[in-house]
Amino acid sequence: MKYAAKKLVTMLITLLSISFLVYFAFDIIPGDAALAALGTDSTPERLEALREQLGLNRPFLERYFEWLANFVRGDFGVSYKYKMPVADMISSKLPITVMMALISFAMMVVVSLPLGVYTAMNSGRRIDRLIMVVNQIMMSVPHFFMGIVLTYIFGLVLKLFTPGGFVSYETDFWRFISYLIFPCIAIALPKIAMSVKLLRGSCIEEAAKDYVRTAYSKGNDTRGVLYKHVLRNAMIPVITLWGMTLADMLVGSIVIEQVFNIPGIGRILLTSISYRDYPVVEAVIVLIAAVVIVTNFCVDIIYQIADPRISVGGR
Amino acid sequence: MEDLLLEIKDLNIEFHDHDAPERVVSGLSMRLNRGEILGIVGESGSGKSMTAMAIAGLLRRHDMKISGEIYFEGTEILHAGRSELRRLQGDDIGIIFQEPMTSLNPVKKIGWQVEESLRIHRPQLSREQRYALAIECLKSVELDEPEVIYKKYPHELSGGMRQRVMTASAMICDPRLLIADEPTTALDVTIQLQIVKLLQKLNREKNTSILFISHDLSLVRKLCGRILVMHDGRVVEEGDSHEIFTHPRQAYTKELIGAIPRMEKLQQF
Amino acid sequence: MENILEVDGLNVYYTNKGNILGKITSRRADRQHVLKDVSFSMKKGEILGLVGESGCGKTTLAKAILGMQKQFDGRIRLRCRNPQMVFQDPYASLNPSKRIGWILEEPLRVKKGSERLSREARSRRVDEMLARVGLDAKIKEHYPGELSGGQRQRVAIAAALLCDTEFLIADEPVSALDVTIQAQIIRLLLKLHAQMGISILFISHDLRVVYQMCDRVMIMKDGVLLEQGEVDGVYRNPQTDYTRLLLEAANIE
Amino acid sequence: MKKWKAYPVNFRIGAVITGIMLLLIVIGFFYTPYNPTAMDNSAKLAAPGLRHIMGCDNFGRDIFSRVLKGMGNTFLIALATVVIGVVCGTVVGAFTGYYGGWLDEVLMRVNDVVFAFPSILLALVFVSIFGTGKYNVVLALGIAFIPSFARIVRGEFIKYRDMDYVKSARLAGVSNLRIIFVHILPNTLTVMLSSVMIGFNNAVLAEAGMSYLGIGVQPPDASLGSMLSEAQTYLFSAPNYAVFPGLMIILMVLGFSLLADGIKER
Repeated sequence: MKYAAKKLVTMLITLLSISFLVYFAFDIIPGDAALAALGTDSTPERLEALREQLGLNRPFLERYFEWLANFVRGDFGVSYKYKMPVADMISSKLPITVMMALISFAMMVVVSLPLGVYTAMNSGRRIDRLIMVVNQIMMSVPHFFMGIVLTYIFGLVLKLFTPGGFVSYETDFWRFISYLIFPCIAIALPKIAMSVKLLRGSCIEEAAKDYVRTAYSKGNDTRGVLYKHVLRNAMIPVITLWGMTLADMLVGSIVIEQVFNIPGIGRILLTSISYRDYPVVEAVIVLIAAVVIVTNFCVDIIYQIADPRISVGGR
Repeated sequence: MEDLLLEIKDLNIEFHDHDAPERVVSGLSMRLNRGEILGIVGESGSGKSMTAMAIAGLLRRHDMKISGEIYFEGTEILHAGRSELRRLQGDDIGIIFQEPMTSLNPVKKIGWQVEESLRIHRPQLSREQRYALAIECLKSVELDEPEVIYKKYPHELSGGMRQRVMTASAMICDPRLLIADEPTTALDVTIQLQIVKLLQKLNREKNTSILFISHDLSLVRKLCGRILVMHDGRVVEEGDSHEIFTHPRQAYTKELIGAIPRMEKLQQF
Repeated sequence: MENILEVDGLNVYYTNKGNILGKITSRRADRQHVLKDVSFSMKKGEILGLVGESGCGKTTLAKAILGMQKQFDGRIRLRCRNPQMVFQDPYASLNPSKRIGWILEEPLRVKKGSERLSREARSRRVDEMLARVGLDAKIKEHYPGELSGGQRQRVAIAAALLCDTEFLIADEPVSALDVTIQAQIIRLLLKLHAQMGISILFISHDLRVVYQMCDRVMIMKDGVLLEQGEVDGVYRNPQTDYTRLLLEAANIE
Repeated sequence: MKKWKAYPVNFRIGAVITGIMLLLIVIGFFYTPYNPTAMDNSAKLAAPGLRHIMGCDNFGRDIFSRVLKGMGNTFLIALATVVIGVVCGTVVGAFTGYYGGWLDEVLMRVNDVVFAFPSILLALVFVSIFGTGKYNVVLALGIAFIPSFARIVRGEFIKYRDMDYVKSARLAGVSNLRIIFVHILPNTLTVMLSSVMIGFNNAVLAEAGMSYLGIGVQPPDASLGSMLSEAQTYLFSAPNYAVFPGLMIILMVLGFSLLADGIKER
């Protein structure tokens, strides 16, 4: 338990430092926030009034803590461009991106586990070499290009889904999910290839270790040794990889939103970047970083359960 | 005749994974009676461990050429099928290995690993019966507080304790033959002594015949009644352990015995 | 003959390092008392045996003497500027990616100021040392990976002696070698000791090897020096049960 | 070079693919069949044929020439990113791994922070502050890649710093700096080489992603990613416009990853 507490503390420290860094980065921006909001033709007095109103003249630390306090309470400030609270803009969009990341993650786990074990069991045979070749190619395909290919084949040619026919979960939850299938496949495929390769390599490496020889010496058959001994040990590096890929999937879904034009968090992030609408950019980035860090924290806990050798000392 | 437990006739093992075939064991024959402790001694690369693996049925077959016969209680096991071998492994034949650090599954508890042979060969036993047998077996290898050790993980135990756990997991089905492949090499001197005494006790109490494999001649002499000296895959000399030590016949045996650091000052040059 | 090494009331504590958080929160009780009041001295040119099993603190003691273990209470006085050490595992004691010639020239290459040697002088000294440890000069072209355990230990010894040291710690130098090779390395160490007058702290768990090598011996268990004295004295009438157990294990009647 | 056959098969395939790619890139620097930015109204969305082997885009520009230029840009950006990542990562990793202590703690915390940001996200932040364009992309990705290299190098240095031969070197009076760069670094090269390859692939994919999002290489400069985003609107009428740039990215990454595996196996 002490391990979890320690990890929790480091997680909070990291979260805090990220929010500080992001806020600090957006505070020292060359462009003046007020100017961006009111445009170049407004008079200096009105600029000064806005700066005063937004409290931009107060010392940096004071503004940071106030921003942080609001942030934690769910008030992410006001968007320069749309003059509406950032929270409202984001609240409907974030679940879409997070849902896409979760579906892709589930796909990865469900597909790569059996496939990885299967190739490890048949390592060296033709089927294994074939899967490895496909794997190698899949790992080299950028997921947005995969999205384009899927759109072309399944959307335009086979018409299994209408490209651009996104339905929000408020209106029809199941059509919302069914539309997400192909984008999630595009995100998941390269990650599936990676975890199949790692799981296969890890199984083969563990199978050569001494404790496997001991297992055979007790009369276990190959299947028994694999499931009772090898897999448990082989999964440890895979869990670490999965923890890291969750973060990539979040970012991946931002890119894939453009391919399948899904109005998720990514769309807002990109538009607000081009409009230099900093409160929105700040909020989105800190939120995504928070989701990433929380998942890393969960992975660390699962990691500790999977590998009892991890003591308080940590990795 | 009926007290002959194990007989090996003209065993040859050749490796084919490199370009030239490499003969690791050639023309090895030996016999082991019930309740006897036989020592196999030789330096690294003499083929002693390969022989042990052949008896325990743990040789990977595909990149090897193996000939000769091994009879265990009259049935041939060298060329036996996987399923037939599995019936013996862990039940009638137990084996402990050299590296206690890596020979136990790091992510499974000690109790689970000690009971493994029971789950395979004694399916009719209930969980409680298995637990009781495991605790009793951990006691028999002189591990104190077996209930505590039962719940621990391998990395929480010392090398000596792990070797005792290995012995317990090999002995739990009361095998007729226990193969000890350099069990003490990775341990401290005082712990080596305890392991040797433990094997002697198990042999006395359960009449388990033991095949003790080591490169440490003085250790083998303390434990084994008969000794086989191996060099480059061949049996160079065989005989009663006292006989071998007092007047060795082969040059290599003499060299081995001569190399044991003795209690007199080495001359300087 | 004055002493080359004096150790007085040496105490070393290990805290579970972990990160900064670990250091702050570890109370005094957490700290492991690795060496307890160790005191002994070594005369110049003597071979002193140190017998102990894994975890008895002998490696920590060696580190303290060599200055690699900074935090300790008590006093260590070593009359040798550049003490050297030979290790147990022949596979880890030589840089796998460098040729033997390069490895042996390294201690000479780093010499500063007056002791600086030209390339020819360096290679002559290396050849001379190789001969001394019984290796052919051709070995300089090879990589450690191509050498046997015995050859590697000889190279490690040569590298240590090329630093012109008078004090050498040999930490279980022969335990990883085959029995027949062990005897050769022990003879080599004795010969070098006789020719070059270097003092050796010989660490081993094997009482028989210590008997062959050392004049005096110290028995250490769990950080405490149980006994020390002339080898014959200690072996003939051991004071503690642990020493008796060690003697029995090495079947010294 | 050992006999060609002696290398593992994936290494050989990888070498062939990478060789072709590098050849195309080098050619692309000096010669392209057409001027990549020249528009030809008569050839709008022309299908692949003799005159334009990869066809033309919606402005009538020759896709093959733009692909060559695009590959060049992507390659240079990825290379620069990896160089920044490797150089800084190695220095950070070496010193934190070798010395440990508070320096290690501080830098590792910073590493965790940067590591929490997937590379594209960090690049997004960077670009939104300092604006788009090649140099910002290189800087953004470079910084984002430092933590992963630093971690790998740190792991190796922690493993090697307690090795006996390093202790002997220290006792022989070798300075810490010399130990780090002469004694330990050469032994870590094989591990670093394969992670450099993987890093390069991630850089190529990240750059393509950013250009696709329009925050990487800016038009009229050609980048495989930006070509793909333009090609998407003409997917039905001119699929070739999307296929060729995508194919080039895949081949580049595939070639390098096969090389990386081959090196690991050797």
